[in-house]
Amino acid sequence: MKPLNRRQMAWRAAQDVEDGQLVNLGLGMPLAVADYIRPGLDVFIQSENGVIGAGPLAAPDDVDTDRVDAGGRRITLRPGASIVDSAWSFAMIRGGHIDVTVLGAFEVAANGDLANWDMRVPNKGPLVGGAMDLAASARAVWVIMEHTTRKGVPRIIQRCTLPLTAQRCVKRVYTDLAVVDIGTDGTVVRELIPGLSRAALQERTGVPLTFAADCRDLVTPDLPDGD
Amino acid sequence: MKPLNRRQMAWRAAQDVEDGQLVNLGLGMPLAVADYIRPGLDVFIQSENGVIGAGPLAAPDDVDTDRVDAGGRRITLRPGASIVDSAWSFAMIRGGHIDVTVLGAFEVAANGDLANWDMRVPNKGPLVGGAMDLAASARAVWVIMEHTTRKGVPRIIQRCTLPLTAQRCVKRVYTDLAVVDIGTDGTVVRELIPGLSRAALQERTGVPLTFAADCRDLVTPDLPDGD
Amino acid sequence: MPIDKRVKTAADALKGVRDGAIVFISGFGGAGFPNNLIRALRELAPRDLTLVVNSATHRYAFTGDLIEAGLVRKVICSAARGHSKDLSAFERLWSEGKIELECLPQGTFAERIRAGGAGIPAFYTPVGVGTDLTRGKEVRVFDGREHVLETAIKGDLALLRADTADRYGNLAFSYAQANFGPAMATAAGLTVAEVRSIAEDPMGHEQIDLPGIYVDRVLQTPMVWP
Amino acid sequence: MPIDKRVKTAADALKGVRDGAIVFISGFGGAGFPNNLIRALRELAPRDLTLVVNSATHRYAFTGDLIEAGLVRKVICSAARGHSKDLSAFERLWSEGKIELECLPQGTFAERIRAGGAGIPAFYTPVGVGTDLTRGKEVRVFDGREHVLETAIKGDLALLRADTADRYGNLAFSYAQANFGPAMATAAGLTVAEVRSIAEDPMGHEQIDLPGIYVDRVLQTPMVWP
Repeated sequence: MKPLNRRQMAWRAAQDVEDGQLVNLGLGMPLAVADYIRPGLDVFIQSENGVIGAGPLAAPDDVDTDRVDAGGRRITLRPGASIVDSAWSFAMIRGGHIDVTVLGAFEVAANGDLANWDMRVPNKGPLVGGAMDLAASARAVWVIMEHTTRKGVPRIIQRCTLPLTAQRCVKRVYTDLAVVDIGTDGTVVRELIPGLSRAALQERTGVPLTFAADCRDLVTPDLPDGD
Repeated sequence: MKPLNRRQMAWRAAQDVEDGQLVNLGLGMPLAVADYIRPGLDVFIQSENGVIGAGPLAAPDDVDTDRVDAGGRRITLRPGASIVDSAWSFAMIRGGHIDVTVLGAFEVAANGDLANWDMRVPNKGPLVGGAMDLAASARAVWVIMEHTTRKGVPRIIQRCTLPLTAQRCVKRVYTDLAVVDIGTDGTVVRELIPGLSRAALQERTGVPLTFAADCRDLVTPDLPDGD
Repeated sequence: MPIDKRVKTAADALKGVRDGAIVFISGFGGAGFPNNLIRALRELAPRDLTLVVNSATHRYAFTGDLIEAGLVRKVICSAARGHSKDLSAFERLWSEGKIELECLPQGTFAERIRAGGAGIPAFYTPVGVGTDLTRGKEVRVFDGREHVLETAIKGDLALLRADTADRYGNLAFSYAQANFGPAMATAAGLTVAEVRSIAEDPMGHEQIDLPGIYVDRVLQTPMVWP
Repeated sequence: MPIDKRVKTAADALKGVRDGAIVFISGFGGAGFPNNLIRALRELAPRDLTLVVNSATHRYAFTGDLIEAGLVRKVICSAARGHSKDLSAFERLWSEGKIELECLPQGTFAERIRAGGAGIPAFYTPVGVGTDLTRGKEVRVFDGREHVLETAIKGDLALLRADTADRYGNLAFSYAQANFGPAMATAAGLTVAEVRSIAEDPMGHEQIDLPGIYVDRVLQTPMVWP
């Protein structure tokens, strides 16, 4: 058994992005989703700072500090891109115009609750950014996260222990071990990495799993790890 | 005694516009205020359709039907003019960014209540436009209207009989007979046309009048009447 | 597949519009009336429409034809007065009780539509307090002043006219042409724009007044007037 | 007198700013930080400020200097985390109880400011329901979904950076430079913008991103970085 690395998780999430969608990618791992969207698809990436149609990173010698995404990365714009201000950008987000947001997370609960903004580190200031807006408002909220903490504690659990980002919002979780749907049918495994038994996945998960009738192997290309 | 004509009333209101103000002018008589703003003043005229900096009417052979004001008049733009959409235009109005709005009216009450949108004509559809937004939100609401109806019924009265546009909003009324302030000090006459006695003005007014200590003659240039 | 929102005919532009639709129509003071699309809607003739339009009776828009044709169940607007002493089609149907009317202050009208597209279900406004147009609405005091609660308006279809579009649905407006269009586009399930010209290349971001993600179909067609 | 909002120095730009002011600071992700003005505010050193700023700790803004200098009583933001394991000035003062913090979801932050400038005293939003950031706020159900009531934020001073201005205070932004600036400008008693360039002639209406009626003073000055 070989868990996916972070880029492979992003790759897997990217395969589910559909043609013509407007997609928002959270900081960190989710940003790599943009690199693996299926060829031939025409997708716009929205960034909370108002960029609609973020393209690849700018060349290193491109020093325009105003052409950035919400993470402050110097980017290019794709053809047809536009830019709005923050009030408008979040009107777009809150108004349900984002088809998919892909977010990192600490914990996801069986009812779709998401905790991804506050690790309760003493004295460190809060950093919520647009996480709550996106989680509460996107038409689909997908999460990319390791299936367990480094210590092996499950992250898909009955009830979040960390402060919530939004209630009942997560539709799908892409982990290093599986693709899991969260819904009214329960927590349904759609894909599982080869070599890991269903029992072993269940052991690493804090809620009872169902396995889809067509549950498949979770297979990705070899990709270098990254954040 | 010679009551002011409509253009003279607009002229008189225009004299009170101050340098640098953002002014919204209601349809009809108030529009003429723009023609008489004191020379040397730099004023922006806002129109509800989003034009900030409406200039004089366009030349008759100028056929651009998109360069219009809220009344649909083909206009020019003054230097520095900008244009926003309706949601933004009324955010500007509602947000108190209009220094002065000059409106026509049917009735003004002693407490500043304004009735200027609904004459209760049977079966005619309503037409409120931006009147309520302007009356409720401009920093100063000035009214231009004849002091009485054609039948001689006072228009400045104790309580409006027609449907209200906004409560307690009118600061000043420019009539064909007088300039009257509406405030917590009561209804105070600032200017009165020569040849009309204070008693005669009071007779044409539905509320007790006070006369300002420095109450002056209301004198305007000769101007052709117009609407 | 490369995104391409251009359609060839007004009929294509309105494909899928159904009876009972809530229809936004942009335009104000002569600028931005989507008259080709309104005419096409008249020809398609869905019934029981709710029109959300600033003026139900503007002399330069074809809106009145929809009403006269009996397609409209309800109008939400800030103006519905005919221009002559004779009653307009709207006024006749309304006075006969055959059409429902919700008249709103123009800024409340605009803000309720903006709210519909912005995920705000309701907001408080000082406008209209104590008037006939807010009768029955919840009143609440903020900072010592009375405000009324107004709710979002969402719709099924928005019809706009703009100056320029590109294949991505990005729009640029000429002068005062935008008016209610951007807010309506954000609040509608399907947004269709008719435009003077469709740019061959994608528009630059600084030319774009309304992002194409809000626009589903664009039709190039000259302006028409009643 | 011809309107002319140009000022010569950052000190002139901030004239009249007082202790206790509620100060908006624009900028996001490196774009649009009014760093010259923030530095000048640090020099002017009014006390008991409330900062309304997306990030209290952004490494490319001078905001942290205001906090470190002890000028700030309260911060309203969506981010206040330092970048190293050591506590930032904000985090130190905050953990010592010397500075008050109101952390908001970024969209709620933006919308509350927009509401402040738009005459909307309060609105309902689904964002943050059931989270620590809306604790104690009124909850109300619309369309079967819980929403929280959020109130407008208004301020005394807004500091923006834009690309181009003219004498009327009209502003154009470069790429993502606008971010919170337009909303902040509408919600502040005094709005000051620093810009790369001031156009000699009035800007054309289609170039203008923020109407000058919202901008009181403009200062031409090159961008500076911490």
